[in-house]
Amino acid sequence: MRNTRLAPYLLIAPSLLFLAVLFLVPLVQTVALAFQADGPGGAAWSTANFARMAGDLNFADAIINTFEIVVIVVPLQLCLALGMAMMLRHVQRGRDIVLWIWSIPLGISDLAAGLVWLAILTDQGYLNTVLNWLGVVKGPQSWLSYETPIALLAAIVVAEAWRATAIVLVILVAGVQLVPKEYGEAADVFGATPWQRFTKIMLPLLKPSIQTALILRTVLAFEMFAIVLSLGGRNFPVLVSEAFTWQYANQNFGVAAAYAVVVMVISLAATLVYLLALRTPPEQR
Amino acid sequence: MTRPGLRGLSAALLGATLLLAPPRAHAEDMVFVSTQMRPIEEAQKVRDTILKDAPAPVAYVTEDPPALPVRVKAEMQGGKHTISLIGALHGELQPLATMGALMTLDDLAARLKERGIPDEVMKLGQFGTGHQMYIPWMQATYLMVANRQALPYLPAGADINALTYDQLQAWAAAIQEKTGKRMLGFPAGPKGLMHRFFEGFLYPSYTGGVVVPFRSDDAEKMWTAFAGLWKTVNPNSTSYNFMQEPLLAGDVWIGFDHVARVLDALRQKPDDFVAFPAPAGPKGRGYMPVLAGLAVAKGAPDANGAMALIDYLAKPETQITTARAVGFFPVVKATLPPDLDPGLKLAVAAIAATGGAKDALPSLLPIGLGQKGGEFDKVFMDTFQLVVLRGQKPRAVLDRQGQEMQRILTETGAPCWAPDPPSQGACQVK
Amino acid sequence: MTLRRGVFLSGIAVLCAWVLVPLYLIALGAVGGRDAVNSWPKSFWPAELSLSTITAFMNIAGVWTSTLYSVEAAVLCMLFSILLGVPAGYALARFAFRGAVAFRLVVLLTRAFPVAILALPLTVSFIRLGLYDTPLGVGLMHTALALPFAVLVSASLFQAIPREFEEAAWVFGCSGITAFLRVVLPLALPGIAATAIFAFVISWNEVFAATVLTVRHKTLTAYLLSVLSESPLHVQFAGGFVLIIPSVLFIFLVRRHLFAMWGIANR
Amino acid sequence: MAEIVIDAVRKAFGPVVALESVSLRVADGEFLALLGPSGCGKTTLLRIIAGLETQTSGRVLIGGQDVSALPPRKRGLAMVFQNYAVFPHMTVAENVGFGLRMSGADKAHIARQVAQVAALLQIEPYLQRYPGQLSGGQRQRVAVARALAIEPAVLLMDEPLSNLDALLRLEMRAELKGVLQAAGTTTVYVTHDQTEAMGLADRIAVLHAGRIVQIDRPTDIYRNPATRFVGSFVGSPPMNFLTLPVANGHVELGSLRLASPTNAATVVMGVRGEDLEITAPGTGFPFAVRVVEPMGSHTLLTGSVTGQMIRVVAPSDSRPAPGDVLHVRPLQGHVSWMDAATGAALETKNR
Repeated sequence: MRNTRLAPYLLIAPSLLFLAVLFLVPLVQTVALAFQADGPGGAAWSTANFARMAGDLNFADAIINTFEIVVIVVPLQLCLALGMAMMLRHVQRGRDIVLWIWSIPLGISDLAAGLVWLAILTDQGYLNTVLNWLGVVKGPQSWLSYETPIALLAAIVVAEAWRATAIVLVILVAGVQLVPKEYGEAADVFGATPWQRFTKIMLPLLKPSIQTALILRTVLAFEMFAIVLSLGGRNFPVLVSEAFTWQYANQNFGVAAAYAVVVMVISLAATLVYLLALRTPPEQR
Repeated sequence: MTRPGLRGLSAALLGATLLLAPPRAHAEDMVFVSTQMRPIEEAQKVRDTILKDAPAPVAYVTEDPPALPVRVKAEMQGGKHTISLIGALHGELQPLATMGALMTLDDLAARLKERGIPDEVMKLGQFGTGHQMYIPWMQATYLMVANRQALPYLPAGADINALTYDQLQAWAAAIQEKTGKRMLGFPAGPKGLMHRFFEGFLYPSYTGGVVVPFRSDDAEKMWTAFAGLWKTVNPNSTSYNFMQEPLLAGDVWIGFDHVARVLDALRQKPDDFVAFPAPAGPKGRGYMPVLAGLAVAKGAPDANGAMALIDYLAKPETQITTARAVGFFPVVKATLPPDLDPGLKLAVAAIAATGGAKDALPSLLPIGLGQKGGEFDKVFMDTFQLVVLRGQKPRAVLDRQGQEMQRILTETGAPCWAPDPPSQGACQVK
Repeated sequence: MTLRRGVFLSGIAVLCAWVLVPLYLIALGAVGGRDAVNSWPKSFWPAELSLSTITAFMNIAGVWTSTLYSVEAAVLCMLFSILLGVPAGYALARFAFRGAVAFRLVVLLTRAFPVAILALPLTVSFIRLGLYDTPLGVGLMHTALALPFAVLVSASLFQAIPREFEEAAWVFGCSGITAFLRVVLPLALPGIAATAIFAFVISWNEVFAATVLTVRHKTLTAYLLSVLSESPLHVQFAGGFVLIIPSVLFIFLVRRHLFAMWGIANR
Repeated sequence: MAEIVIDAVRKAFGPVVALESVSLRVADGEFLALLGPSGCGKTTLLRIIAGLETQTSGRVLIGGQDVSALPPRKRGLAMVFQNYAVFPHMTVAENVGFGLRMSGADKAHIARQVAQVAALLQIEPYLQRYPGQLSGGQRQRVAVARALAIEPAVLLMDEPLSNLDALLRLEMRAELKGVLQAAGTTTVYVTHDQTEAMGLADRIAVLHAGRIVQIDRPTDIYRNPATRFVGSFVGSPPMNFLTLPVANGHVELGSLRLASPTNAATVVMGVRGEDLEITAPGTGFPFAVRVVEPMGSHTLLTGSVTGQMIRVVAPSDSRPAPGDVLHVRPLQGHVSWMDAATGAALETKNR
């Protein structure tokens, strides 16, 4: 192995170059675009885009809505996925099938997921049919209008939970598989209850997986867009849908970039928080 | 265990090599980009019926209005032209003409003279340059459609073809009172055309203009009145993109939309619905005629083919076929045959009633805003959202949004368009 | 069967239903046509099994071509992610080199950003480079999304293959490259194939970047996003259903590797 | 067939020195065991010979040719790995023929060779199976067969038996010795198991902390350890060491008075447990028994002498009780002396 010194660099060079071109360059461009505005005599540095963004009537709503979704959906998905992962450990027959069914939503786009739940939640949808049959409502009822913000939020939360719990589940199940059964058995021998086994043994050992899942889910939740558009339309602006509207409908790339910067800063901050809060000390690894 | 993986990968690689050479079988077809008749079912009708007898094979491609100038510009800069023919609204073609992206069509216009396109309509296609930049293609407008079940609730003495906004409100209120449901609907969803209602109907009807009186006292009164009307509007309206769906589903009984977006309801159940002009306000019956034109891109790969297609599309037979298929009406002299399907007949009658109303006040689509068209529309939608949906005081909102509108007009330098009085330089909000 | 076991099993069943019932309902919406969509109250059984809406949907011009563009972009994304990601993963797994930690960090950092947002400024560069509105451009953008996974997952795949296999190959007459091709690659192939399929799914489902970066050559998701909102509900449901089918199949194909992949990607 | 010469090979991983200037000569056809505790550098040395690791300085010669700069595939050697490294995606036959295929041998030759080594190692029934279907012992045979199939001049083995259970290890050891003796291959065998090294090797090189501390025939290593470390590492039970004061060139232990080879203040006396015989009181030194372990062939006694712990191998019929005080004495000529400070063996007159 004469050329070991150079080999790894040659191997990572293509991907590094790629990420530089398609990640770092647009990242810098986004920031630059966000902080530039057409002034007299071409583009000049300014915070005008941010001022327009902050002054827009949907901005506050978009921030609040985005955070509401993240704050509700992410913990909900984590609990749901933890429960499912724990249940899976006790499934003997048909584990493969159950696992497959539970991970199906992993492959479903948020656009499709939005449409799925739209079919259920429209005025003449299946939910109202069931509620009507139960006598809860009389006739079609609207859940997704601006007059029913709570129901709309709930609908989006449910759709998000339906679609994206699978990814948390997969990460957690993978993490659970790395935890030797003996640890739980040892705790069992020493008299731990099932709940104690879960909180004292499983949860701490799953910390790295939980961290990954939280980071990924949170970043993706900030990216949420098509599901909100299909269910809420303009009734439920979120940060990325606003970025999309500014770019696509309003054709104002600067304000769109400003939104993008906001989303990125929030995502990065959330990631850092998770990294610090869920740190595993090196001596415990 | 490695076998299936191997086979899978080699299959994928094989597939990839096949796909990397995408089919270019239709590459030679002339490309016709249109911002009209975009919904997939309509576009399908364009391909299957209207273009069926075209002189040469055509690739009909739809485009969101904001994306059209981006794409044309990209092709101009890249020097790689794919688009030959462009079909778009008057206001969407104007920035392209300004950009220098359109061929002049003076000869073609002269040749098509005998088709009987009214002179004032033909002249719109010159954008005041003295050269024909596009050939008028087809026209449409917006109208109202009501379920016959709603008719008994019509206020006493109201003529459905000469409705006022006050009567509309009374009508919807009566329905709400009797049925407990809000059965009036507007297409205020993300892809709906609600902004056109404000720009072409509500503002002219109440203020006689669009931009100049944007923040006038008349406008303030108008918004207050509209907020009152909205109390009778189905709350799902902010999700409606097309009114034909909620009309057919019975979610709403009375709806306003572009003719092409309600036509399906009329066609499917012509006996259930009536169509009629939009209401009138104190300053008249504002309405927005929609004129679509056909233009040939400069550097078009097949300019002659494009012109031949314009010729074909401007034939009376084709224009009638177009009207039958998608509900856009002829610009050339053509008599619609008596065997039109009943739904289309309803629409034709309503459109005729709109244009022919004594108090008709035509209001053009915004002109000269280029890429800022989206932001211009946003001003109206934001005002709507703030005043009507969030219940803010109209005065403060109008003052703020008025500044925003002025900024857009100043940046683009767009002069006023009808019904606002013509202006020197950028249109000014009073 | 004890009561506990019964509760447990019904819990499993409820969660399975939670995933499957919505899928069934959109399938109903997709086959029912306009009348079924507007009917009230809804029937939970298809009145008549007609595939007319779906076939009509698939016959709409643009659907097939955009499906083709989707597949094209997804295959490109898959190829790029693998071709770029596998060597980098191999380097991370087998060499201790200065900058390895930094490289890993850069790769991880891309996960801390909503990468799709970066499509916004890319429109400008892509127009200049002639990549705007091409499946290649979309494929490249999607590679930026999938590459971090490809790098980290292949690194862990290679880590799981004992170094001795490679050393044995060297001793018995292989060069570095032949040892990789004959011994390491065949062993990592199932995992790499799963990673590739995952990259495919990422690209297939991505809407935001695909919409922003294309005009005419829209991928299926982007096409549906732009036309569906202007289409009647039954067509929307048919579109959603069509989008879902391949994803479900792909997840079935990779289900065995999904967990191994993610478990190791944790690190 | 080839001779291996290791010339002042040194290996450092950053600041950590794994091997300090090791020199070694393995004769053509010789079986050399590299013996030492884990972390002593024996595997590193083997990997340097194989070319899997690059030495920091020094040279490796195989058959007189300097191979220091050659990649493994050009060194003409074969290797058996600790975890066998039998390729899981190839059948046993493909594994065994792998080296020959790589060298471009023709099919008939490969088939002949595979059949031959398969017969030698009794793996013919499994030739078409995949390694996943084999037991550990069978995989080990495949690994050896793969190495022998290319008829290497040099065979390197890295703890090939350590993953087998005790019984299988004993069986494979005998078999390996037979096969390798017949092949006459120059073999370097790394192990931390001293019985394996003793049983298999012509010579043993004992490594400790990156140095070769002794290289000798097995019996010499056992009898005359060069350092206190060798004595304690080779042999079971390990050699007993008693640190004793020196007075007038002698040490006194109970009623024994032995000549010390040094005049330093203290000296270490090394004596193996089986070289201590139980005698009548007054003739040896007192040994306070603490633990008695009957082993069948003998009884192992653990106890103390002048407060230092030693082990005595007593005949199997000897059954003292814990707490008894016995008297023992070393057999004539079976005492080693080590320097108390360095642990190095001291020359004795009565050798």
